[in-house]
Amino acid sequence: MERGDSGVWRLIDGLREALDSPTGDDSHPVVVAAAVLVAVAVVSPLLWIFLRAADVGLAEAWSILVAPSTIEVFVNSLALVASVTLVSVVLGVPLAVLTVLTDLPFRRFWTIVLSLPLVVPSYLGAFAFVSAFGPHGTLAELLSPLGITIPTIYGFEGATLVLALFVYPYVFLTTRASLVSFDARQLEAAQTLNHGFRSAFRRVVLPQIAPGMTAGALLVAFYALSDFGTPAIMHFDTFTRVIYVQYNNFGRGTASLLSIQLLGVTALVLLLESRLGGDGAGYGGGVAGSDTPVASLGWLTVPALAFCALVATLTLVVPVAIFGMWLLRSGPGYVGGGFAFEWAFAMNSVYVAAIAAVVTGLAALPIAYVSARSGSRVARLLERSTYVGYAVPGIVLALSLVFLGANYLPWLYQTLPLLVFAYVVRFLPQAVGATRSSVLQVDADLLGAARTLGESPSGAFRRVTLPLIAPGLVAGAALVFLTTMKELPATLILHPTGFTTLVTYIWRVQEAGYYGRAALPALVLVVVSALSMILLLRQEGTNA
Amino acid sequence: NGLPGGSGGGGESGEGSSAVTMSSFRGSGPLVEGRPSLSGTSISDLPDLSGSLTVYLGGGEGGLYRDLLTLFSDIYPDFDVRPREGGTAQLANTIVEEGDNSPADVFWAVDAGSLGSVAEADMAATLSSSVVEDVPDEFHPTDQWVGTAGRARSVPYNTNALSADQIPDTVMDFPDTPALEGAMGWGPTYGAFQSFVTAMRLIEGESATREWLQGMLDSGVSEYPDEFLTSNAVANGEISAGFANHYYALRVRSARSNAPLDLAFTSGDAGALINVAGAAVVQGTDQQELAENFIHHLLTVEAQEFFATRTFAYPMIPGVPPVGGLPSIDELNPPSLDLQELSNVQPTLDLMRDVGVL
Amino acid sequence: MHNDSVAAVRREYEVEEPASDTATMLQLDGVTKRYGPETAVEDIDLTVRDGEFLTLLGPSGCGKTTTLRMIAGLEMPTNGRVSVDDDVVAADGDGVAPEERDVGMVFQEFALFPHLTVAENVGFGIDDWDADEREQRVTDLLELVGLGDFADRSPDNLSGGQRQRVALARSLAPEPDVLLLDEPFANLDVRLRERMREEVRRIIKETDVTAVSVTHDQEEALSISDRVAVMSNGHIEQVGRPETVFEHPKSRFVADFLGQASFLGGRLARNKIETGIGTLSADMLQGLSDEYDGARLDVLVRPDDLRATPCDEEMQTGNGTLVGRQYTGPSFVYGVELDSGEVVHCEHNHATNHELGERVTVDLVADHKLAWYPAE
Amino acid sequence: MHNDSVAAVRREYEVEEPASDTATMLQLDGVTKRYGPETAVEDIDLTVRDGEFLTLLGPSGCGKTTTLRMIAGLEMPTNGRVSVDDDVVAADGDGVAPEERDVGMVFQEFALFPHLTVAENVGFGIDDWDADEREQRVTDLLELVGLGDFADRSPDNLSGGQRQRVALARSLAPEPDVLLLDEPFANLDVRLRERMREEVRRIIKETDVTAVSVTHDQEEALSISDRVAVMSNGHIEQVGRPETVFEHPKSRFVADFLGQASFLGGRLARNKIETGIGTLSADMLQGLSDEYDGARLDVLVRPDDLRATPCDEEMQTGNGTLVGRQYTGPSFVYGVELDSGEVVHCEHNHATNHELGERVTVDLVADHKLAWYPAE
Ligand SMILES: Nc1ncnc2c1ncn2[C@@H]1O[C@H](COP(=O)(O)OP(=O)(O)OP(=O)(O)O)[C@@H](O)[C@H]1O
Ligand SMILES: Nc1ncnc2c1ncn2[C@@H]1O[C@H](COP(=O)(O)OP(=O)(O)OP(=O)(O)O)[C@@H](O)[C@H]1O
Ligand SMILES: [Fe+3]
Ligand SMILES: [Mg+2]
Ligand SMILES: [Mg+2]
Repeated sequence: MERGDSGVWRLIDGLREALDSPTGDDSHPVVVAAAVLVAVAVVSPLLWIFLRAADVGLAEAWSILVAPSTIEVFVNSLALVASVTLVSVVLGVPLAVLTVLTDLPFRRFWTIVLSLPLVVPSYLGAFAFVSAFGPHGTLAELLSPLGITIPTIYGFEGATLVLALFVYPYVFLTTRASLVSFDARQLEAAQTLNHGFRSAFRRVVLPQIAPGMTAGALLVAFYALSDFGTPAIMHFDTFTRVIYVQYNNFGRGTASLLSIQLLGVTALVLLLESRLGGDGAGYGGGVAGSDTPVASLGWLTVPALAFCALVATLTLVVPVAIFGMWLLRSGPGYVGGGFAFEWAFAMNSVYVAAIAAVVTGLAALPIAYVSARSGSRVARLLERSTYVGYAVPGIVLALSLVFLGANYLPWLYQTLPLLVFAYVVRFLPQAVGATRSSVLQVDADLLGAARTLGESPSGAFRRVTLPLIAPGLVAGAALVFLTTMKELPATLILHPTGFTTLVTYIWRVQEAGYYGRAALPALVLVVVSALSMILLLRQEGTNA
Repeated sequence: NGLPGGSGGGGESGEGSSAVTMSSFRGSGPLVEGRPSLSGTSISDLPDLSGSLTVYLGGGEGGLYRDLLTLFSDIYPDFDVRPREGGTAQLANTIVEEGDNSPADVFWAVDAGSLGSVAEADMAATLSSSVVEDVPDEFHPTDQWVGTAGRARSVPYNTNALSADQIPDTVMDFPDTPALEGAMGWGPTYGAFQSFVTAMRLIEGESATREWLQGMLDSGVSEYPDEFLTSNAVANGEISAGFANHYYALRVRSARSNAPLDLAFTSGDAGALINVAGAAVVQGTDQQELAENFIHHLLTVEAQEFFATRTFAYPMIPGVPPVGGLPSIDELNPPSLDLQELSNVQPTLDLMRDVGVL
Repeated sequence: MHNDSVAAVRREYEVEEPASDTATMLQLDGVTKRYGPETAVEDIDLTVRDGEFLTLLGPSGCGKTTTLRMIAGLEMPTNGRVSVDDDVVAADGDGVAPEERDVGMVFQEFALFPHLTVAENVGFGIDDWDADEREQRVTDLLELVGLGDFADRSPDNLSGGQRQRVALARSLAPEPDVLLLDEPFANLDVRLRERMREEVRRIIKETDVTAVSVTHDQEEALSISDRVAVMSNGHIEQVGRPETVFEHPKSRFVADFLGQASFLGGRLARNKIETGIGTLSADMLQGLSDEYDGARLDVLVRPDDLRATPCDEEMQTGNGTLVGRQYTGPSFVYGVELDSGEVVHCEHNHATNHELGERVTVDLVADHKLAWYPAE
Repeated sequence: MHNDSVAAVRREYEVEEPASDTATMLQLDGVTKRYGPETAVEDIDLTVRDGEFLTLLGPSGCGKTTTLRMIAGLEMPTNGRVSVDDDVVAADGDGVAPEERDVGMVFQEFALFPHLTVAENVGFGIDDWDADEREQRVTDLLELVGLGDFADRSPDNLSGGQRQRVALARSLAPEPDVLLLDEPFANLDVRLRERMREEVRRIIKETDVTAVSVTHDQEEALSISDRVAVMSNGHIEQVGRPETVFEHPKSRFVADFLGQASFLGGRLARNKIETGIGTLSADMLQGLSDEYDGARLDVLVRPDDLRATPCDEEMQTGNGTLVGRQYTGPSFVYGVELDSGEVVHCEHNHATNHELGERVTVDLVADHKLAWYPAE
C-alpha cells in the first residue's frame, strides 16, 4: 500500500518535472496531480468502448470498418466537420471583431444576441429550418404562388449551414474572449507603421488570438463530428448517425467499434491542429489600451448591422417563429398531464447546468493551468485528452457511464453527481479552452512580483492569476452552462428518475410528435440562457 | 358489455378516487365517436397496486403513457410509480448494461425488438400466465414479455394525389408502381421501419429484400427522420405516400381534421406487420409481484380503451376494438411471424447499410 | 504689477524665437484631452516646422505621452485641432486614422509584436517593399541599434534596453514624415543613448523627417533638439531653442526643471541687489528695466554659477555652511545653506572634496547674465 | 607583460576597498545563467554587506536584470551559489522560492497588477498587517512617491512615470531585508528622480535594508550607491566605491562607461610622456612603477580634465580642430580632433561658444592624477 503510494508520488514527481516549464515557472505538484486526476477521470469512460468493441469478432470488425458504406459516411463526416468549422470561423470571427474592436452600434446587445444560437439545440434548429425552408416548407409555400422555387435545403450544404449557424458561437465567444484581453497597444503600433485596420488585424491580432479561435474551432469541429440529430434531419449521412442506428438496434459492439474509429478521427484532427501550430505559445498580454473602439466602421456600419441582424434572424427568429406556428397549428389534439409544461423543468435545467458549469470550471482549472504554463508534451496530452469525451457521441458516453455507474458505483447511479460528471466529461474542453487562453495572457512577471511580495505560489495564484483569468474561467463555465442546458442524450439516460429538464421535456413532446409544444420550453431555454449571458458579459465588463 | 359503466376505479379497497371513470380513460374527438361496448378484465377485478415501482418507459408515447400512470396513481394513492423515459432501444441497452444492478422493475417499450433484446440478454423475468392469458399468442411469443398495444405498418397517402386503388396490395410491388415513382417517403432510421425490413427479410429472404430496398432507392424515395414527419409530409403533399405506423396518420388527422390523408394497408406481407408496444418485468427486481400486477393493469379493459382511443393503437385484448375507421386485426391479415425474432436487427442493418439506405 | 512684469519678461524672450520660413509640418491648436473628469492635456498650441526636431520635456504625468498619442491619431482630442502637413487630421473629437497620417511612433512601453521575431518586428512597417531591399533595411537598422545578432530572437527573450532598441528600429524603418518618440532612450545606458541620439538625429536630418520626441532627461532634450517645449500639468510652459529655454527660462518652473536651480532673493536698489551671497550689480541681470527699481527679485543661479570656498576654522567669515554633497563622477555638487536661510547648490570638480558642516564662502562665478523673477 | 601590468593595476585598487566588518547579507559565488545557448551572466562573484546600497551598472543586455532575478529567486542560476543572510538560497540549478527569501523587487517593466487599484497594488505585500496600519502605510508611501491623489486609479490609467512610482512604492511597503531595484527611476524626470533617489536612500538607511539597484545612468549610480559594480557582457568588470570606480577605473571599458573617456596615447620615456596635447609629466599618472619605462601607454582624460582655447586665425598654432559640439545646458562638450589623430572631449561652461572648424589648443587642466592603461 505504502509502496504503491510512493510510486504514485514518484509518478507525479516525474510528471511535474516533465511539466516544468523552462522559465522556471513550475506548477505545484498538487495542481499537476489534480490535472492528471481530472484527465484520467474524463478518459476513463472510454475503457468501456474498448470493452464493448472487443465483443465484435476481429473479422467482422474489419469488414465493418472497411465496408464501402462505412467509408462513405466516414468521408461525409470529415467533409461536414471541415465545412462546418470553416463556416463557423467565417461567421464567428468577424462577428467577434465587430462586437469587440469596432464602434458597431449596440455592441452589448449584439454580443448577447449573437451568442444565443448556442442554446438552441441544433436539431431543433434543423427542424425549424426544414419547416421554413424545406420543400413544401413555409417559405416555399409563400413563394410558390409567385412561381419561385427555392433550392433544396437538404444535403451537405444544408447540413453545413444549419449546423454552423447554431454552433458558430463557440468561435464567436472564444475569439471574443481573446480579443477582449488583447493588448490594444500593439494594434496601435501597427497602425503607426502604416497598416490599416485590416492589415494590422491580420498581421498582429489574428496570430495572437489564434489560440482562442482554435479552441472555438475545435469545439465546433468536434460538435459537428459528434452531432447526430442535425445531419439526420438534413438528410446527410454521417458517421455518428450510423453509430446511433447501431445503438438503437442493440449493436453495441459495432457501435463501439465505430466510436473507436470516431476517436481516431478526433485524434487526427487534434494532431492536425497542433501541426498547424494553432495553439502556439502564449504571449504575455499587457494592459489594454484606450477603451475607445479601435476601428470606426464608417459606411460599413449599415452592412455590419445587416449582417448581425441576418444571423440573428436565421438563428433565433426563424426557430421561434416556426415553433410558434407549430404551436398554433397543432390544434387541440391530446391534452394530458404527461405533456403539461411545468416551470420546475426550467428550474431543474438551470440548477443542474449551474452545478455542471461550476464543477467543470473547477475541473478545467488545473488542466488549463498546467497546459498553459508548461510547453511539455505531457501537458499537451493532458489538455488534448479532454477533447475525447467531447468528440464521442453523447449516447456512447452515457451508456458507458450506465455500465460503470450501475455496476461499480451503484450509490451514484441515477443521481445528480453522476449526471454532472457526465457533463464534465462531455464539456470539459469548452472550459479548458477558454481558461487556458486566459492563463496564457497572464504575464509571468506579475506572478514573480507577487512572489517577491511574499506570496506563496498558491497565494499568488489566488490573488493574481485567479482574478486575471476570471473572465476566461467565467466564459468557459458559461459555455458549459449553455451547452448543458441543451444537452440531451446523457441527460436522458443518466438523469435521476423523476428529474425532468427543459430538454428532456422537449424530447418527450418531440418524440411523441408534438413539435408545437416544444415552442414554449424552447423559448424558456433561450430566455434563461440569455439571462446567463448577460451575467457573463457584466463580468467581462468589470474586467476589461 | 362487461364494463361496469361509471365505476372503473374504486377497486375493492374503496379508498380510491371515485372520480376516475371509464371516460377518464377514453379519448375524445371524431375518431373516438360511437365506441361499442367493451369486455375484458377490469381494473376492479385486480388486486390493488401498492408500493413503489420504477418503470423504464421507452419511446414516443411516453407523455401519453404518463397520463395512464397518473390515472393509476389517482386510483391507488399507495401506488408510487416512477417512470423513467428514454428512447426504447436506448432503455433496452441501458437495462442490459445495468445488468443485475438495474434499478428498473418494469420495462415498457414501444417495440417488440427492444423487448426481445432485453429478453435475450436474460434481463426479463417470466410472466405468470394469469397475467397474459387474455392476449393472443402472437402478441406474447415468449413468456418474458407481453404486448400492450399494437401498431400496424401502413401506407399513409395523400388523397389529393392518389386514390386507394393506386396503391398496390403487396409491399413488394411498390418499387415498380409508376404512380409512386419519386413520390414515396420513408424513415429508415426509425425503429419500426427497421422492424418492418427485418420482417421482410425473414419472410421474403435476404436477396429479395435487398432488391426491394434498392428498387425503392432507385425510384427516388425521400428520407425522413421519423414516421410522424413522414406522415405529415404526406398530409402536406410533399410526397404522395409513405411507409409509417398507422397511428401517425390518425394523429395528423386528429390535429388537422381536413388533412387530405388516408391509410392503405398491404396484405399478408411485411407491409402488414403488426408490431407491439409491450412490457416486461426486469430480471432481478425485488417487486416481482407488483410489477406483474402493474403489467396486468395495462391489459385491463380500461387501459386498453385508453390505448385505443388516445394513442389510436390496436388493443391487445379481443374485447376492445380499435377506433373507428381502422380495420380490425383480423381484417388486416398480418403475416405470421414470431415478433421475438424482430430483435434480430443486425443483419437488417448490415443489409440496409450495404444497399446504402442507412 | 507682477503680471505686467512677467509679460515684460516674456516679450523679451519671444523675439528670440528664430523666424523660420520653412513650412509648418505639424500644428496643434488649442488641443485638450480629457479622460473622464481627468484633464491630461489642456489647450495646447504648438507648431513644428518641416525637418525640425522638437522635444517635449516635463515632469512625469504632465501629458507628454498624451500629446504624442493625439498627434499619432491614437487618441482623439476632446477639443482643438491637429494638422499634419497643412491637412487637418483631427478636429473636435474626430479625425483621420493613424495609418493615414504617415507618422511613426516609438511607444514608451515598446509595444513590440510578441509573435514576430526581432527582424520581423523591424520589417513590419515596410512589408510593401521589395524583399531584398527590405531585408537590407532591416539588417542595416538592426546593425544601427547594435542588435545585428538578434534578428531571429523573440522579443520576449530580450533585455529591456534591447527591446527599446527594437522599437526604435521598427519606427525608423518606414521613414515616416513625422516621427514620434516617447522616451526612446529611457532604458539605454549613456554611451548607447548618445550613440542612438546621434544616429536618430542624423537619420532625421538626412531624411528630412520631422520629429517630436518626449523625454524626462533635460540634458538629452537640450543636446538633441532644435527646439524644446517644456510642459507642466497639461500645459506648455515654454517653447524655444535649447539655449533660450535653459538660459532664459520663462518661469521658475522651467528654470527649476532644466537644472538644479537655486534662487537668491533680494531687493533691487540703485542698480544693486543685496543677496545671500553678497551684493550683485544689476548689470548681471538679464534685460532689467527701470520699473523694477525697489522691487524684490529672485535671481536664478545654477550650480555652475557658484563656487564655495572653505574659510578659516573659527567660522567667523563665510556666508554659509555645507549641508549636502553629491558625487556625480566628474564633479561634486555641494548644497550650501546660506546665512540668509536660502539653500544653493555649487558644482565643483571631483578633485575638490569638502566635508559636510564646513563653513564656506559662496561666490558668484558666472560669466553670463542671470535670469530673475519678481519675488512671489 | 600586459597581463602582469593589468594585475599590477588591480592590486593597487583592491586595497582601496573598505575593509568592512559588517555582516555579509548577500553573496553570489560563481553564478552563471544560460538561456539555451545564450549566456546571460557568467561566473559572477559578488558580496553585498548588510545595509549596503550596491548598484549594478552596465550597458544594455549585459545581464543586470538577470542577476537581480537570480537573487530574487525568479530565475535559478545554471551554476553557482546565491546566499542571503548566510543561508544558501540557490545552488546549482535549484533553490528556495522567492517568497521565502524576504527580497523585494521593482521590475524594469513594473509588473503592476492590472486588476487592482494603485492603493491595492501598494498594499499587496502587507495584507497580513493590521488594516489601519496598512492603510496608513499605503497612504504614506503614495504620498512619498507623489501619487497621493491616485490611490483609487487603475494602473492602466497612469502615465509611464506614475506606474514606475507605484511599482517602487509597492516594493518598499513590506520592508524587505533585501530590496532589488531594476532601473527604478528610468521613467522619471530629474527632479522627481532626485527626490525618489534621496527618499529611497533614506528609507534604506533608516530601515537598514540592503539594496541592489540596477541602472544605466552612471550619475545615478555614482551619487546614490555605497558601491558600484560595473558589468559588461555577463561579467563584473569592477566593484568598488563610486570614487574608486570613477577615478581608478580598472579597465578602459569601465573608464569609458562611466563618462566620456578619451585616451591619449604616448611612450613613457624618462618620466615624461609625449601625447597629442603635449608633454605630460609622469607625476600626473597614478601609481606608475619603473617597469613601464619605455612602454606605450594610453592616458585617460575626461572632458573636465581638458580645456580648449581658440588660437589665432592663421591656424598655425594650436594642437587640434573643433569637430563636435554638444549643448547640455550648464555646459558645452566640444569634440576636438587632435593633430595626433585622437579625438578628445572638453567640457566648457555654456557661456563659452566656439564654432565648429575652429583651431584650438587643448590643455590639461586636471587637478588630480590620471589613470592610464598599457597600450593595446
Ligand atoms: N528569456 C531569455 N532567453 C534568452 N535570452 C535572454 C532571455 N532573457 C534575457 N536574455 C539575454 O540575456 C542577456 C542579459 O539580459 P538582461 O535582461 O539581464 O540584460 P540587462 O543588463 O538587464 O539589460 P537592459 O539594461 O537592456 O535591461 C541579454 O543579451 C538578453 O538578450
Ligand atoms: N486612460 C487614462 N485615463 C485617465 N487618466 C489618464 C489616462 N491616461 C493618462 N492619464 C492621466 O493623464 C495625465 C497625463 O498622462 P501622460 O501619459 O500623458 O503623462 P506623461 O507626461 O507621458 O508622463 P510620464 O513621463 O510619466 O510618462 C496623467 O496624470 C495620467 O494619470
Ligand atoms: Fe412511434
Ligand atoms: Mg509618458
Ligand atoms: Mg534589464
